[in-house]
Amino acid sequence: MRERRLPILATIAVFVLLYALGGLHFNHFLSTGVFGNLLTDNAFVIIAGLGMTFVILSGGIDLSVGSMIGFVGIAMATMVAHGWHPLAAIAVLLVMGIVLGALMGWIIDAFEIQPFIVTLTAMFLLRGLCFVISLDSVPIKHPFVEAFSDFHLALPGDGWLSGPALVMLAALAFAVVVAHFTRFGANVYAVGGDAASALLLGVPVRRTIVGVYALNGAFGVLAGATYAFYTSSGYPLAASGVELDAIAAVVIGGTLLTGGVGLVIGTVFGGLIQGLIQTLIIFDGSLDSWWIRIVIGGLLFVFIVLQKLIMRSVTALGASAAPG
Amino acid sequence: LTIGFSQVGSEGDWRPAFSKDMKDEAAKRNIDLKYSDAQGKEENQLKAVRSFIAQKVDAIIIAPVVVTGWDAVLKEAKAAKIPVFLADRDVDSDPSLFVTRISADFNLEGRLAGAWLAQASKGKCDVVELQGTVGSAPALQRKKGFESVTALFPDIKIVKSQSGDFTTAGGKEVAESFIKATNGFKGICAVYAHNDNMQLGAIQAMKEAGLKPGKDVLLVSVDGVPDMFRLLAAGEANASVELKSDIGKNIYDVVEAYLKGKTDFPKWVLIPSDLHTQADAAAELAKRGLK
Amino acid sequence: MIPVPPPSEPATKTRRPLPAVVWPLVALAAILVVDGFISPSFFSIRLVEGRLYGSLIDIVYRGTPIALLALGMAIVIGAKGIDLSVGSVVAIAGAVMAHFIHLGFDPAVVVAATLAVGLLCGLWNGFLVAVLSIQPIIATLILMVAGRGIALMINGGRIPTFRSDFFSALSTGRIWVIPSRLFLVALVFLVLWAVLRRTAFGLFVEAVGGNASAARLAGIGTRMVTLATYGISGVCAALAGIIITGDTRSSDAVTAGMWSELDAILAVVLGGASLNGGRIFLATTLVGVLIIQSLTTSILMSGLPPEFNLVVKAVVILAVLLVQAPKVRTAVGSLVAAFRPRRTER
Amino acid sequence: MDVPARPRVVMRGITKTFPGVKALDGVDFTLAPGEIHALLGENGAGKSTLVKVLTGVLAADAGTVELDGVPIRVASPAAAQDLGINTVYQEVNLVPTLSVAENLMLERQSSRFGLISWRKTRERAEAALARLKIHVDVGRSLGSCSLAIQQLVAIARALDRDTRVLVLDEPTASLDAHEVEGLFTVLRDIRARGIAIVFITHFIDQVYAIADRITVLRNGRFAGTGTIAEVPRMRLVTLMLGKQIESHYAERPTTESIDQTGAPVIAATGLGRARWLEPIDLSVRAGEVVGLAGLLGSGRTETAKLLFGAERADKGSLVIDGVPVTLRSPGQAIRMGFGFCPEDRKHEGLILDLSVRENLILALQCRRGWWNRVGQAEQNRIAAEMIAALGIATPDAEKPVGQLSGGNQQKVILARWLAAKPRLLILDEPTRGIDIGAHAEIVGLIRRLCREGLALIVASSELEEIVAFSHRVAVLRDRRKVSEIVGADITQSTIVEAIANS
Ligand SMILES: Nc1ncnc2c1ncn2[C@@H]1O[C@H](COP(=O)(O)OP(=O)(O)OP(=O)(O)O)[C@@H](O)[C@H]1O
Ligand SMILES: Nc1ncnc2c1ncn2[C@@H]1O[C@H](COP(=O)(O)OP(=O)(O)OP(=O)(O)O)[C@@H](O)[C@H]1O
Ligand SMILES: [Mg+2]
Ligand SMILES: [Mg+2]
Repeated sequence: MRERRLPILATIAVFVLLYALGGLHFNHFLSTGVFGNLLTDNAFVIIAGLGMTFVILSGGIDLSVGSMIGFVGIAMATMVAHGWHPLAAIAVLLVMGIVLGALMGWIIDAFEIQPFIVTLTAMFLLRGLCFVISLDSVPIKHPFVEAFSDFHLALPGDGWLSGPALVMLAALAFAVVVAHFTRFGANVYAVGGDAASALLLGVPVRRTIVGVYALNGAFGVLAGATYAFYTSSGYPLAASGVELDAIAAVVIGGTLLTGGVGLVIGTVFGGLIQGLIQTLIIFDGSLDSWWIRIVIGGLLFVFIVLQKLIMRSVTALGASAAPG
Repeated sequence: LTIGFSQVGSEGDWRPAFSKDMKDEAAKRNIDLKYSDAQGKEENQLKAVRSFIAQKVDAIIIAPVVVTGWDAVLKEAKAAKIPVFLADRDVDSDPSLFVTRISADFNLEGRLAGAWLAQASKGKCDVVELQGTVGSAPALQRKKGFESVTALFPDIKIVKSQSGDFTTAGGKEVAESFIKATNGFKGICAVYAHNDNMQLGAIQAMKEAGLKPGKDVLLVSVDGVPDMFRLLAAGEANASVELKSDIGKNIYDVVEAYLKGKTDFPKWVLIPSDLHTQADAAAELAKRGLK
Repeated sequence: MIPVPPPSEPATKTRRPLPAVVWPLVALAAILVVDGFISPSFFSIRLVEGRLYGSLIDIVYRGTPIALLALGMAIVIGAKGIDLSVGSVVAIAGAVMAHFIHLGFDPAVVVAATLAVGLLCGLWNGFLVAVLSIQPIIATLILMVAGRGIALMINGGRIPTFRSDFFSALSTGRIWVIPSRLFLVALVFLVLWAVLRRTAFGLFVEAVGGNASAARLAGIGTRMVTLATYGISGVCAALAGIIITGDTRSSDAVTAGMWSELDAILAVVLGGASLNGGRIFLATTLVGVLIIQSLTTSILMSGLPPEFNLVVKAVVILAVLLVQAPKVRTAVGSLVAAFRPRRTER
Repeated sequence: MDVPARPRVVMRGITKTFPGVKALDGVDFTLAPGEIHALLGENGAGKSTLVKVLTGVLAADAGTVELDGVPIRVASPAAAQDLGINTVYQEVNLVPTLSVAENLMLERQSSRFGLISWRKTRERAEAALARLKIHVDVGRSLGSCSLAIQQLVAIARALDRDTRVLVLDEPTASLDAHEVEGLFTVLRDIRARGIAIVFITHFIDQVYAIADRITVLRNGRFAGTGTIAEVPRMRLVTLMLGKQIESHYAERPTTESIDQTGAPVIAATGLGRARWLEPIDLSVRAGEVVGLAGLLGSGRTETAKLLFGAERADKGSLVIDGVPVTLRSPGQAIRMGFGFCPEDRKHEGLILDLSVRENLILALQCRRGWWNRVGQAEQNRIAAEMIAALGIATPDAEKPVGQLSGGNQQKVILARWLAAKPRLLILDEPTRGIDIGAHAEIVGLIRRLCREGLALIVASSELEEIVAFSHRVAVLRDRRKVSEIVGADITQSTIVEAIANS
């Protein structure tokens, strides 16, 4: 068990280190305001990342989540514009997301087509549907949405937890329970570890894969709804490339892309670290456009190497402390 | 004085020039400019604006990626008593949440291009359109503005329209396929491109297909980047609506005036757009010290 | 104890299935036939300005950058890697190329410098994967993010344009009536094929992709092999960068090769390879490229409003994937078989 | 034929064809409750395939299966488990990334309020292992356990559940005598409870130690069945192979082949690695076979890997042909003329998607380097030669090696090294899963190679075969060399004594 917690501990250590560094360097950085922003601004990526965690744990990958977020936003905005209640729209879209996810899972497993490609197709399809629905961005004007975006849970200091942040925390709790305390969760780990063996051990592999992508579809819709609430609008180009952010969040959180290894909580820190990197750059504010990109890449690199170093030294320490 | 500036990104020729002007002008005026490049993503802009608020800057300038989605953070800025100014693109929020917008009018650019074409073709023309990125505000507005004029002329028709993503390569590829589909631009009288970069690509495609750009086909586009002026001067393009990039001074003037206590701004400080043709291209090049 | 008849003839052989190459070709042919219906002049090829001209030529011509990327990608994927950075390497290569042209260097020097930078980028990826053992997607994501920044920096934030007869000839020129860039792809294909199949490299890559720890115990220097695959991919991406940049005679750091990594990966998969590594199919990868490019070209030709581009692309790709999947074919086959006897009974 | 009154399982006319091979051809099989039924046959005879049809892994092309008189159609392994058919498959089929407890309790975790209670689940896992007298940290990830432990976990899992039929496909392949005895005790116990057990093995002794009845397959066909008493050993072997074999085991190897003059091919002094192996002294001369004996986890695999450079030593020194050398990688070892057959063929040995031919020439190609490719004609020749020499059952050399039967896969790894013509060959459990015919051939092969001047280090759990070919035996315990037995002193009892005492 201990060996499995190591990557996540390393991730958290690097997060704290990076945060402390920012605090030393910039005024106003060590405030609950910045921390609250971090949770709010990255909530949708993290929610998408939670679904992605299941997919990656099962040995798959999902490239469609960015398009899914855009699609949910524009579809919801259009529905609300036609008089739907946002929650009703979400409910309908949730069903759609689950069905689409399940369909992808079924194609992946039944026809043995690689997840990368199936979800890439879904990525094109959903983004294309965004354009078909509307080329313009569509505002969502509804009392419920306004109430949601005005809702604040004050933190000590100048910060607060916003609606998106709370949705994210609730989604996290749900994901942790599903991944670590249900048979379905255990089966996801088994399938990702070795699908052929899992089948021989009696795991219903087809059902698990379909379930994973359906669940991911639900998280995708939730991320899309959070994003739509967060921006009070739908925009056909919204969240393009977010799938890579979500994948990066999962992997930085210590989950292996080969499947079977990782913890849900890691994804949250993976997402926060990416947000933190951006916040540091914005606080600095003196970089040229190109340096911004280079520094994001560079910090990503530094972080990953740091994480490896921490893991290596902890393993070595453990080795000398407790042989055998 | 500390000002946060959230820029869309650094795509094309026009925007980097705009960013550079903003920085140079800030340095001239001793403004501590916090510059953030959103790489074309709305979520990055929202992060930037929230961070500016947390940093307690004196004013925030936003060149928005999209028109929607700004209510929440603008309210936060207002609560923190930080004035917000818009540059370039618009937002559809409650106007009381920002001070003013300082920019040109995309729709007007489209109308200018349309008007020029109507006049140059005497109201009779089959047009091929190279659209900008699908769904982006300039693409939508330039299309709408252009069509609002051409709709007045029954014999002006857009016969083909595809997206070239605002890039030279995209413009070239789309133009090539149009040339093929129309058998060498037979019957086509004009190409309208939503920006100069795509038009540059289209011009290359025409040359490679043995056509004479600017002569066989009329070419009109938007932006007025240096390369387009050169082509105009060389007679290989016909018209371009200039979108000025050296507008830093206009923007900072407004911001500084506001911070000094002036409040009665119009909600839109319009920066005029001019259309340039082969006639004045050489003079314009000389004026800008370009060759 | 029951005596049992002695074993007779050895295990009988059954019929082997059709080679996998057939299916990508079938898909390609289907798309082309549809194109023929959409645009009757689709198959016409004639000479314009001394070079071959027509939609079919256009597909091959426009497909070259992706083809170059996909050839490199096929090798990386063969070793169970993936390279998301190729699009950014295209941008970097373009920037380096424009920069060196502006410095007034000889084309040969410019090409050498550009390819060297591409190689360097590839080796960097390889270093992260092979030496630091970072997972390929994340390792190459780093350069994907930072690469465009590097390119922008070299370009000074602008889109430098240049004039160069050599690069125009290479990218948009022709040799005899055939576009010269096709010769480049052919050359790259032959070189890679020779490297893979005339040396032990191909076997080593496939072994590493199939089972890295077994390959190591069999004595393969897995690190060197991994480094080499990414290096090759980097050089291929630099070549694609030369073609793309030479095409428009300008280096656009932000959009050059944008999302092309996905097209390249898609081409490799359409060519029949598995992202789980272990096999390299160079020739069918090119067929995959043609499928993607003919799709793009047909959408452009068809006059469909651009908002439908992606939906059409998605539907067609899904159809192609399903046609190619062996499982679908067996399922369809058994369905057909289930219906056939009834018909004969009647 | 005395089929008991009510058989538990009746399989009739089972036929299964793979592309290019007819693995099963109208096979009948009957299994009674309360019996241990040995299913025997050469490598590739179709044993595993028959079992997989029974347990729902493979769908048969033809034939029927009845369980307790009811015709069944088993659609999946999960369905088989629900019917009470539990299986230990030939290759360890557990999930290496999961912990031991998670593997044991997959799909049967204890839950409370609908959520899994990991504490209870772990306790049950520990209890299940305790019944087999295994004590491991059940929280440890399975992949970090030795192959033997993995096999024991798989067995514990199969025993844990209410079972009507228990299928064991070569469960003892990586176990030593001690573990085997433990397993047999458990098997006798559950046989007494009326459970039907299918037991596949290549160890004839074990068949006679525990089985009640025997069914033999040959070339995918039913070759005969009968009680133990009805089939004496010689008859069984003839039935399986269709011919007689002579045993090599009686005679001891001669020492003439050993090159006593020059420096040893390899000599390790104090070679060790922290947490891995205590410093060890070992040397081998050309023409000499050194056996590595010991119990599970005694460090045989570790020794082999260290000597091959697959793991780097951090203590001690290595002298090769009289020259001190630091081994950094297997590649370096191979260029010095070493070869190594790992015990875990699925994960460390074969590249399952590559063809038999490609797997065969891999090591040779590595010796030659990147540029000097083994030509196509030469590849085909080597493949044909090796397939013939080791009797690898495959329709042709282009078949992906993953589709061969277990024993034939093992032969492919051996053949890979023979093709590379090494000077020192390190074999870790070379006869694991190999049928008696081939077993004898491999023992014969080891002797022949040694006569031809090869130096060999062979780790094995089978004392009988160690005695049969070793000139010297290093006995290991707790990752430490505890004694070395030379020449005529090598007998099974001296080795057992060395393991037990010291
Ligand atoms: N998935 C598969 N695809 C193709 N052929 C297969 C497959 N599985 C088994 N075979 C072939 O079927 C035959 C029987 O194999 P099987 O595994 O049943 O043998 P076995 O009796 O268990 O041998 P061993 O003692 O070596 O384990 C072999 O010739 C093998 O090559
Ligand atoms: N019966 C057992 N109970 C607990 N741990 C064991 C047992 N047997 C082996 N192990 C552990 O398994 C690990 C790996 O053993 P390893 O395979 O390296 O040894 P080995 O000598 O090569 O054994 P073999 O080759 O017989 O499998 C060791 O950490 C060892 O302590
Ligand atoms: Mg078997
Ligand atoms: Mg061992």
